[in-house]
Amino acid sequence: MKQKKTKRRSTFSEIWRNYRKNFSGMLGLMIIVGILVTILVGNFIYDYDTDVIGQNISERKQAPSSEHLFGTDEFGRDILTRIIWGGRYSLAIGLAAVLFSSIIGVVLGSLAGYYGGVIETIIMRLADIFQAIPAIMLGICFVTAFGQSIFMLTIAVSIGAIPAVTRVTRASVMTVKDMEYVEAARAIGANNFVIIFRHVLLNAMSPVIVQATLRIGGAIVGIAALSFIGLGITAPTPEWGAMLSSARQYLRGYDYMALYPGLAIMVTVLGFNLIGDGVRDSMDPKLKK
Amino acid sequence: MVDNILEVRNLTKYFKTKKGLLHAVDNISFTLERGKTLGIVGESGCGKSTIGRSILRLIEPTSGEIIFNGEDLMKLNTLQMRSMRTKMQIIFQDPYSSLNPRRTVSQTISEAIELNHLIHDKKDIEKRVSELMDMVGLADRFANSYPHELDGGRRQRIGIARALSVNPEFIVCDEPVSALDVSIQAQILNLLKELQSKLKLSYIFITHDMSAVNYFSDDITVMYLGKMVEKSPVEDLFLQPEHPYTKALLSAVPIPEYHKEKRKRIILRGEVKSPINLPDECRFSSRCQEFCDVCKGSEPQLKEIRKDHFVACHNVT
Amino acid sequence: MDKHEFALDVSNLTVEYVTSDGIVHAVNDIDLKIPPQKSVGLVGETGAGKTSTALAIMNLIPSPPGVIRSGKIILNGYDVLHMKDSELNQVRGSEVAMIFQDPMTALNPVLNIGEQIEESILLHEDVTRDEAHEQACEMLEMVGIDRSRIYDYPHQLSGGMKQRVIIAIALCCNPHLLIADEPTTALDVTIQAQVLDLISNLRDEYRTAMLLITHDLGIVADMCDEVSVMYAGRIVEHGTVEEVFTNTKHPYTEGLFDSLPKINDRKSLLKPIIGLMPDPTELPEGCTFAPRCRYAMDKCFKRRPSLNAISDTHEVSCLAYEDPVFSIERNKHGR
Amino acid sequence: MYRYFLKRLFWLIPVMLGVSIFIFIIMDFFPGDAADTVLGEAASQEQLEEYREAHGLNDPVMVRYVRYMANLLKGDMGISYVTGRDVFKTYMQRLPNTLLLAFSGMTLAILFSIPIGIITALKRGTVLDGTLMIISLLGLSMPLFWLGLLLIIGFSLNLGWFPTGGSGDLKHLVLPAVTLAVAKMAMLARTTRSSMLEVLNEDYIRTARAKGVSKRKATLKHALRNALIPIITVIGIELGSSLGGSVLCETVFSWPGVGRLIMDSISKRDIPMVTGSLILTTMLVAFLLLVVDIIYAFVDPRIKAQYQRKK
Repeated sequence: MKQKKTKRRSTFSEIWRNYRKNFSGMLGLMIIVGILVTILVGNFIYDYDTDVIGQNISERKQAPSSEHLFGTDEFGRDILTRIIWGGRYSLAIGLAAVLFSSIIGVVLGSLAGYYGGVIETIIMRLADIFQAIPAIMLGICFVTAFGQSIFMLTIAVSIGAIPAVTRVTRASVMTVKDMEYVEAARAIGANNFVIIFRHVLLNAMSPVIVQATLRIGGAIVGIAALSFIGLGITAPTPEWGAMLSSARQYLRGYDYMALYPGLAIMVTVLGFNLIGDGVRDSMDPKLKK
Repeated sequence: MVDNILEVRNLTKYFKTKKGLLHAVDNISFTLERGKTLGIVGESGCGKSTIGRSILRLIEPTSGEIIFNGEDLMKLNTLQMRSMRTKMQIIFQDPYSSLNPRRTVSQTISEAIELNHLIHDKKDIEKRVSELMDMVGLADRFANSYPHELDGGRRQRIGIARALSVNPEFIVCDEPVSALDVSIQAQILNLLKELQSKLKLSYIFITHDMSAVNYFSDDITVMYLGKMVEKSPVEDLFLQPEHPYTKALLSAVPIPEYHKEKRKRIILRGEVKSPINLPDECRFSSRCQEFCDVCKGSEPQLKEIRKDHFVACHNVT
Repeated sequence: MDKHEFALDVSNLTVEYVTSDGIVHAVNDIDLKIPPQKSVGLVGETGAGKTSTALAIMNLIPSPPGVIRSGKIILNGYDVLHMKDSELNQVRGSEVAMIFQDPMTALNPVLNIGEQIEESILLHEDVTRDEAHEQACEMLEMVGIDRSRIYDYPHQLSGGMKQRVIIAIALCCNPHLLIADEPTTALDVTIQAQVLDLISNLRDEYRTAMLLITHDLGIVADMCDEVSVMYAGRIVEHGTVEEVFTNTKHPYTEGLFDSLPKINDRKSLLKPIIGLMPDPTELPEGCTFAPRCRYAMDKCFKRRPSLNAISDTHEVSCLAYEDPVFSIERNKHGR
Repeated sequence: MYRYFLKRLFWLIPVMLGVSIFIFIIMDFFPGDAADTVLGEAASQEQLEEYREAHGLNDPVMVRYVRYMANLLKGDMGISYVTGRDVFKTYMQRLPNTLLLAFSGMTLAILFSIPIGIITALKRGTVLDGTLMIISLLGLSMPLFWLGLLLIIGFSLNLGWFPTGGSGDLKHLVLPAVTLAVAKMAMLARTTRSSMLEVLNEDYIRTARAKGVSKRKATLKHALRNALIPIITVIGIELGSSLGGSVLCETVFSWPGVGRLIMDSISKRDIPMVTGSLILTTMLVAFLLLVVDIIYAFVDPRIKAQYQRKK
């Protein structure tokens, strides 16, 4: 009989193999890597005090030119520089917010899904309550009540997503929990700890990861939105949403001021959405042919 | 003196559902002699899988006694039960959902050895795993494969190796070949038979396939809607089935032989009753070809009509 | 003789699926003929290409990734592979109808069963809605379901009843050919007997030819006149049921029989076929069964056998028969 | 059906209680209180304390909550600190504007997105599919408030077709509605497409095709109705979010709706107004989702059957 090769291949490399074939996913990855590199380089070539927030009245409101590619704002600051510098807030808070909501949601969802009963009822009713309040209102109230620190902003952006993560995790854990291999593990003497971590959680994570990647874009828009209505990162710190907010006063005549920060948000979010789609396609066995 | 490895008395499992009590297994008793195979046959929803899982207490029975090697399993606590499961194991039907997709073949097989601290030395565990793989006919090169890279037959072999890894005396085989192709089915059935004589295993063989159970079992019980309707040594049952359901079941099995005339078959009419909130009457009455007034009166009990041949039917005496 | 010699005449059919892992050779150059009113069984294991054959006959191969590479399919005179979509829609359901494997998913969950039967009647017959409804009721009674259940939705029916509704849909326009793709695999044995009984009665009544796809040789013995055994996308043996069952020629067919436990002889040992079916993306060069065949010779690995006639009705695709004295064991020891 | 509706309505009570408690607690953390707002910065410490004592502001939060809820049950949501007007009446004056915006945006989105979703699903893998999906991904990635600004720049400032903001005649509605519609359109088109793709692979589509149903009819009659359930869910959620989360759109276009009301009240620390508005908005959204649940039953007989069995 012909020897059939069986390569040792972990699930992670399997997913990566699928992902690499996904054109839009790779495009998204390239966009995000590009943005990260730009931010990193910007960190070294621009000085925060002089280049980013330093005012230069003589160069106020200059339209885009070869000297200032994206033009300058009402204080004469170079918009491109501020966009590059501002990216760190959007990315850091966006990623942190998704991480935070995922961790909390996964823990709650797993508890609800695995144990059921009273624990499940309590967690799911709480999720009902938090989901009933529109996410953006929740964020606004949270920041108003607890202040506009970066930490609070992260929580404000993520809090609205926790019920959704909890639900997805719970559903996935419940499906996996009923698989025969979990029963088999019990039959060979595995305790709850082994069963939850080795057999249930690892296998229940795909939909959660997919959902998390798809949510990064939303979180970035979330932080920009809070800044836009004046509740996020405040002047003079360059944040994309805050830059748009101040550009509102100069729409007539200086529309470029509102153009580029928004473009930055869109490209970043697009990048993450593309990655999210790619991850979904490469992880979802249903779409595999 | 007969050496019984397993004795089940009045095993009952009800599930609570929104619509009422679901009678999955109703007052079942049987014994299994050491080294023998007991076949449990029945169609979907008759409770045969619930019996298998209840014996290992993977499902907590509602009531009854399960006496394994002289010890009542129902009296054991969780920890004692966990160590008892090194003596008793289960092989599942679906070779796809019964293996953790993120664990390699060797990880799956060695897990039970590690969890139960049967062997401590890493090298020895490895040796044991390759010994087990050899025993079930899996080439060593698959040790690091993941289940999705293998076909159904090989996966089922992994499941068998996992069950054997703790040196059990008794294995519940829950439809071990139903999901496999004909040629692979024969491979697995032969493997299980070979292992039985080599390792002196006792089996409960759960299936809906009458030919397979005939080939594989010594004794047989036929289930219908959670109840045992007939129980006998295999030869006797196939030669002289007594319960109308068993008769219909046997006549319904297509036989792969050329026959000029169309075979006469018992075609059942009617629908299977709902297993929820059953009235006190024969459960098969809705489909029975020999239905009469007595059947509505009460539920028939198992009676011994010949030596070792039990039937639960009002019309059989 | 009818105006057409065959209810179905398939020749040189090749179906492939183009996937990222390579080209799946599902059906490789097969011929299949069904005389009017006859019933032919197509037997094989998972992945043998049975369902692809059936879908190709309906010209319903999902594309992409499926491609019908070559072949000719003449269905009661209609050239199925060279017809316009609108003409095809007229043929499907009225000339040829299909029963699918899984009754649980084959009915539309949001339409009641009456609507689903009527739809077919309205498409193919010149009747009013009321007449179609009446016909649907009659069909329902014909398959043994009370007409009062015509407004039921699929989820209200048991598996056996759903399959009967599907049979009603298939037969309501009196097709010349019925394709039944594993019609009872998902059902319990006693329900299977009911459904098979119903199919064979209705087939007699409507004089429909049938292609019965199954993995169960027992069902073939009960239901068919002729049988084709399929392995890795090829037909390896074809003959009347009597010939194939009592004078088995192909080693694979022999292996299938030997793998089955005999219900009336529990002592006989099972002789499984060793190994596995080849990967359909990389079929072996010679005979596709050679790697598993216990009679295989050197030439079997190099040369691909073709389907050769042994008698008027019996054909086998095996190089061993180039040696006139060769015979397989199953027939040496009697049945 | 009817009883199920009542039962679900009854279920809302504990959820709404939880929501109100949560809102009340978080309001307690808001900087400043009624005394600060009403008396202004000039007030002395004594005056502030006096006011707090008189209005029960120094009571524990739970005591104040119970008092608030007791009033609420009498239909009294309190009086705005800033304008001195009744909270409920003020909210109800603003609500029609928000409803108008949300529903017109949603209608616009549905009209375009569902056909787009169906077409892209049917033409999967073609250039048309690719182009439409890239456009919808762009729509999804575009922050709503930025799109609003772009529309103002383009259609108000440069072309002068529509006013930059405010409300009044139909012209005022166009830009905010389009803004709101774009993001939802993207979301809905993608949902429709994936839901259709899933359904088109189902066995019953094959059954329909096998009995001679044309591809077009199989799609529109057999597939769409089955694909509708996730689509309805998304419509419900999006409609809910545009009722509660229209803050951004209303801010960009100075649209006098509920979102702006809440934002203004928050910035003025008008706690009764914020509390009342949030509770009312949440109730509205919850009720909307309930209606969505009821709509399911009309689309899917399986769900309907579940309801009926629970009688």
